[in-house]
Amino acid sequence: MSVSVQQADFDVGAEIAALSQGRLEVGAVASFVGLVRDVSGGAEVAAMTLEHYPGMTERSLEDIVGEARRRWQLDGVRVIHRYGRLEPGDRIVFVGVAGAHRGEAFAACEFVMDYLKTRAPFWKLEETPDGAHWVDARDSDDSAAARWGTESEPRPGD
Amino acid sequence: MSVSVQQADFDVGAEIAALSQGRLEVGAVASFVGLVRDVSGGAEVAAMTLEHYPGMTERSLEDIVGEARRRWQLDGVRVIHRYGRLEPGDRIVFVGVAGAHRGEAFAACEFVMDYLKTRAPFWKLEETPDGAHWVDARDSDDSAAARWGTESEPRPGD
Amino acid sequence: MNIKILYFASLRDTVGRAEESFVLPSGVATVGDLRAFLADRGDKWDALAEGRNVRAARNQRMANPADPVGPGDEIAFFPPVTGG
Amino acid sequence: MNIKILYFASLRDTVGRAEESFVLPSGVATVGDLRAFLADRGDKWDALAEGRNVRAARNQRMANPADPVGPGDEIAFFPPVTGG
Repeated sequence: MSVSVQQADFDVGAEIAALSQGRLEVGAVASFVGLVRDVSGGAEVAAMTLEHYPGMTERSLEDIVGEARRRWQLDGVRVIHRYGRLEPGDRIVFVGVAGAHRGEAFAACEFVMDYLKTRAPFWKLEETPDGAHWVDARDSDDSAAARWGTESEPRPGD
Repeated sequence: MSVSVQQADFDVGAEIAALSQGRLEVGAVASFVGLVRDVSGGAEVAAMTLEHYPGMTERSLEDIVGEARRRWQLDGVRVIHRYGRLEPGDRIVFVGVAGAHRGEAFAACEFVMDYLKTRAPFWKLEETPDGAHWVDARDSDDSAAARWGTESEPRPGD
Repeated sequence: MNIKILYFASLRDTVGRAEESFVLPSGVATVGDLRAFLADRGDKWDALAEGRNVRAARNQRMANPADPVGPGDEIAFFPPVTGG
Repeated sequence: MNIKILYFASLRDTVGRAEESFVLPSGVATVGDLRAFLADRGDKWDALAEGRNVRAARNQRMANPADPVGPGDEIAFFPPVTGG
């Protein structure tokens, strides 16, 4: 199973090891861990709640992984995204990519993260000293995804 | 200590966790694990021995890390490179980079790997069914390092 | 001609509901039509008006305004995503 | 005017030694001079001849042919690196 959407934390070392376990053709595993920061847009963050769209989340992550596997020759891809209440320092997301060579593994890992940021239906509600508020999408995420040269997320009515 | 050159294996999960431990400003950890493959240039590999230049190895890895920290705003960098006899599936190298945002972490992690491949004094002796032979440097590694826009490794007499 | 409509995150908070069962009126043939129809409810539903930064999905895939809406569909509206 | 010279990997195997203590002859002022002097030993030392793919380090940093060599230096010759 290459995609998991879950409340529970995950074991980064075990996930990275699993990507090459018993696959002696793998020479490179690139990975990424995203964490809750204690600041966001200058404000102090006490905690956040990640909401998602069950069903669509899994589907969109699987689409992203499928697109990466079409673009690069890969031996394995693993995506884990948490939802629910998380505190600063908590892990949010893991993306790991295994391949023969490092160039493909790095490119595919960054590609999956850029797309996940713009296409996977997650929303962050941050708790700050001023109260809880929904995080606005960052333009830099759209432009990071756009540099991969496919259409950006469609916007009805825009 | 950000650089280790050692015979012993390492704990990838612990190294990645250490990069953000107690640092709530870290939002992104990009990492890379390089492994011994069972094929190299079409030939089957039973094992390899990594030779290095003690003293210069540590110094060159520290130079690479220092250069990455000058180029990007990073919260932590960790490099571990093994030497000695290794078999297919064994880990060779780990590079982990922590930062506030993923773009910097990915770029710095790939930068360190590209430079390590062309500037750190390691040499691979592969054992194949035809006997042991030293691995030739790959041109693609030089070009991967060159795209970062600094001089390539100097070549006396070339 | 029943469909299910879902709302997420800040948009759900604004319109005050997470989902509704909806009978497609005649003249509502696309995702864009549906969005305009809902915005016409007025008041808090103005959050769906043209120009507001709202995304849509049809049957759990990102949708364009021109995408058709048919019986049994699950249509979702939400703000731009902020995962990872 | 003693220096230490180190050889690594395939180059060490070819020249048959890992290191040597070396008294700098007059006229050998740079890394390039030293390499040419060693290549002139002939036979297996041809592995250091101009045109061969050999890298050098002076005091544990990558060196260019024009870099000076002085007393107490540690000079290393080796093939292109293949780590990672």
